Amino acid sequence: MNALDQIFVSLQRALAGLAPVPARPLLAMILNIAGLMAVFGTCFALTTILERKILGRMQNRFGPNRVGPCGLFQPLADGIKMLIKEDIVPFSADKTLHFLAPLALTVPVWLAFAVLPFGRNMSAVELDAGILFFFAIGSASELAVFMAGWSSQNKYSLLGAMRAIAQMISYEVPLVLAGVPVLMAAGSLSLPDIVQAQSGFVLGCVPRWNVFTPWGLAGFTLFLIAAAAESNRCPFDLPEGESELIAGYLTEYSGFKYALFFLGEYLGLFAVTGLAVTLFLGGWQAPAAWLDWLPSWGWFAAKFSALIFLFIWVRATLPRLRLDQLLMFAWKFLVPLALVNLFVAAVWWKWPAPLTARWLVCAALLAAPYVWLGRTWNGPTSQERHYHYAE
Amino acid sequence: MNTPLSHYLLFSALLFGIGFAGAVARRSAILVLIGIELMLNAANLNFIAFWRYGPVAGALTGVMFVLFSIAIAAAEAAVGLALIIAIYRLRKTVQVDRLDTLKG
Amino acid sequence: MLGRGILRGLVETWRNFQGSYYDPARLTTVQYPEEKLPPQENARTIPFLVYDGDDPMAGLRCTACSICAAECPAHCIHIVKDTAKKPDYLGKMQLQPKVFNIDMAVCMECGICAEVCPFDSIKMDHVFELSSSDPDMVLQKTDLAKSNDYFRKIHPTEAAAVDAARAAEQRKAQAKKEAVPGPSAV
Amino acid sequence: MPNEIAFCLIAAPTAAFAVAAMTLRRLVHCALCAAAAFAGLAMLYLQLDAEFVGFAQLLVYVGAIAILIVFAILLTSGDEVRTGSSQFSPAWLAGLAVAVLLLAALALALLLSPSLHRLAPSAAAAPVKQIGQELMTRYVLPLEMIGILLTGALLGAVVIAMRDEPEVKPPASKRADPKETTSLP
Repeated sequence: MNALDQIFVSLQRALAGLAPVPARPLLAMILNIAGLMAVFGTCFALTTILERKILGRMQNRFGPNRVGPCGLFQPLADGIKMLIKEDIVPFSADKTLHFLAPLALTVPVWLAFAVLPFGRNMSAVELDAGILFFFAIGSASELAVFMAGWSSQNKYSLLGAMRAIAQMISYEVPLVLAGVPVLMAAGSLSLPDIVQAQSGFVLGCVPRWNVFTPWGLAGFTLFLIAAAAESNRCPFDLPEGESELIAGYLTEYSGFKYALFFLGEYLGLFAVTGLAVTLFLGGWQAPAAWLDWLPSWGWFAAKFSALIFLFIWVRATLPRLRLDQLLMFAWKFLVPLALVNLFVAAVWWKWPAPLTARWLVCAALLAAPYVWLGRTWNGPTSQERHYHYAE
Repeated sequence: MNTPLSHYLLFSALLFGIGFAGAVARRSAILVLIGIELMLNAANLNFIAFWRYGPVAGALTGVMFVLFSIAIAAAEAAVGLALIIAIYRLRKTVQVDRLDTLKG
Repeated sequence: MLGRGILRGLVETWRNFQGSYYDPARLTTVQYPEEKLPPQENARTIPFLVYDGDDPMAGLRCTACSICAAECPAHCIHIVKDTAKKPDYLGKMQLQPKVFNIDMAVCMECGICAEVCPFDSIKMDHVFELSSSDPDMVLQKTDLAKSNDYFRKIHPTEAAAVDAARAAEQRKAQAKKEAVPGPSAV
Repeated sequence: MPNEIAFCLIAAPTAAFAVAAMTLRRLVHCALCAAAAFAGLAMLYLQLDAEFVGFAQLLVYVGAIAILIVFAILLTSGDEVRTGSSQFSPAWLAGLAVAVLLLAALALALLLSPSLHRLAPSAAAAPVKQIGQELMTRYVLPLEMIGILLTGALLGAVVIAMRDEPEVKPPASKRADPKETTSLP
């Protein structure tokens, strides 16, 4: 069990041990980076094809099934297509910024993977303030989006970029606020510590994951919604709403730069999903003690895939929001609920009552504002429309 | 850490000078604000450098000061930019030398 | 309560997802080049010329009356009359086309030509895989001619009506000829 | 030695970006260069073992203030480059002279002070836990003040930047009385 569990760690140590002593830390770092890039690069390719296939199935069609067995070589074909496509830069574009924007988006996203614990002893860097690093790195993508939109000198690009930035800033607030109760519970900003704090079982069988507490469940839901918006996923993908903005800030991009944006978007989704797994789903911990023989990274991968499937599922189900609805939803629904959730988490931890009583009270404390906000918040459409001539 | 403290302080002074020069010499109010932010950052760097090179490693005064300073900088930027937008709405310009209503 | 509609939607897409593996009603795609839907009888694509008998050129019903060419909104039909005449199915001598070209690059498949043709000669086809590397998409008389059997096959109802009408007319003409044996018959 | 190289590698581009931020013609370029300079400073904080401050700097300056500046530039159309008019204020030479003098004075003082050439103690760290505890004990009053200040600044910024034209009210009577609307032609 232990050998399989630590297979990647020992492999990395063995490979790094081949180098002369002074070069060892460097080689170990390079191995970490190469491993991360290989795994998540493959993950990106697989997700694009699986997403299209699952979306197809959910919409009563097959999805891509032409290239290779079951269409599995589709990402390869897409990659080749993107690579050999002509790279068109608009005449009036700001060439430097236009070139830098995809890089500025993709590079920080890769950095975010450094702090995620993918298994027991499996995080590339163990930072004391890991989650702060994660959010700090994530905030760099806003500027990249702005660079892309502004440098294209195209009104659709600029509008798309402005929408994207407004959306990212608005949803960063509930995203962070939803994560804060977890930090309170773990008493640490370091992600391995947070995973460790979720080990063990309540009542002998229910794992001590944050998602199995009232505030954790609410936080998880809020976090997922905000994460979908943060990574421009449907139903919050209106920065590139093709029906109104062509492709938003991607309008003037083609070829490999477009592919880089695409990659950055998916990697951002992966990173934030990995964070959701770490914060709420117990990271790499097995859901039951007798399932411990499966390797920890396997559990992480399973939870990660389940969440990715959830995102795809939601994408297949929900239509795109309008911009004002989107911002209203963030500020008038998610942020108040996240704040209430913080209070509930405090009650949960500081109230020395038996588990059931705490559960009931906390759930009620969360359900009441949810129902109330849901009643009063009908979105900006609450004003009834009157048609004077076309009744 | 074999970089002497004076390096950091010199760099910070340079940054302060750049920010000061920009804030004084540029016409756009937004650039003046950026210059002020740069000066603020230079001061922050000083605090961090002195904390790092200070005799009492456990005292977090420098770090705390910078944290508060960053928070205040955020507030300052928000209010400053709101003022600039309000001025723009009133006068249709953000060039500081054109805001001369009170000039005799 | 907020969110109920979302949950209901999620359930529906989930049913689609798992149903697509066993329920044909939840996987309605026809994979075109390998699978093809049977064409609808009323479908119409490009026009074609009907001929009777075995020889396409001899049995062509077209009499080069040029009504179709005149009515065609896109002016894609080009007809040149032949000086020689030939008997039609009633025994009457009729003109025939020397040239009958349709420019498929222009034709918009409206079917007006088929509607105005008084001789049931021009009809609408079912073929739709017409892409070709030839930039000149003019179809000649020989390309357009297709047998009445083919017409019966693709438009059974209409073909039956046309055949019945033509048979009735033929009988009438036959009866007339027998009742009044004119000098021309001798 | 590697430390000094790292310092130079970070400091040189940071200074270059700061200069660019103050001299470039287009305001958007200035703002982006300023963001890069802020990020460079965050790197310097990290190099000085102030992890938390470095990430906070990145989060606040690159993630929030740079974006605010960019928004302000776009909202005020301050980016339009007017031909024929200088980007610099009329007395820019005097300003520059004062800045250079200031820099010279600072540098002179720094270079002449013998106590500033000391090297850093080998280990120093600002663990997040300690920062949190200090914030909640010794610095709790400043923390509260910052909270009040930020709230005040937030409200103030909204009030200042808000349009003061009266809102166009929707005709209320039509909503209240549906009969009236139906009686319209």
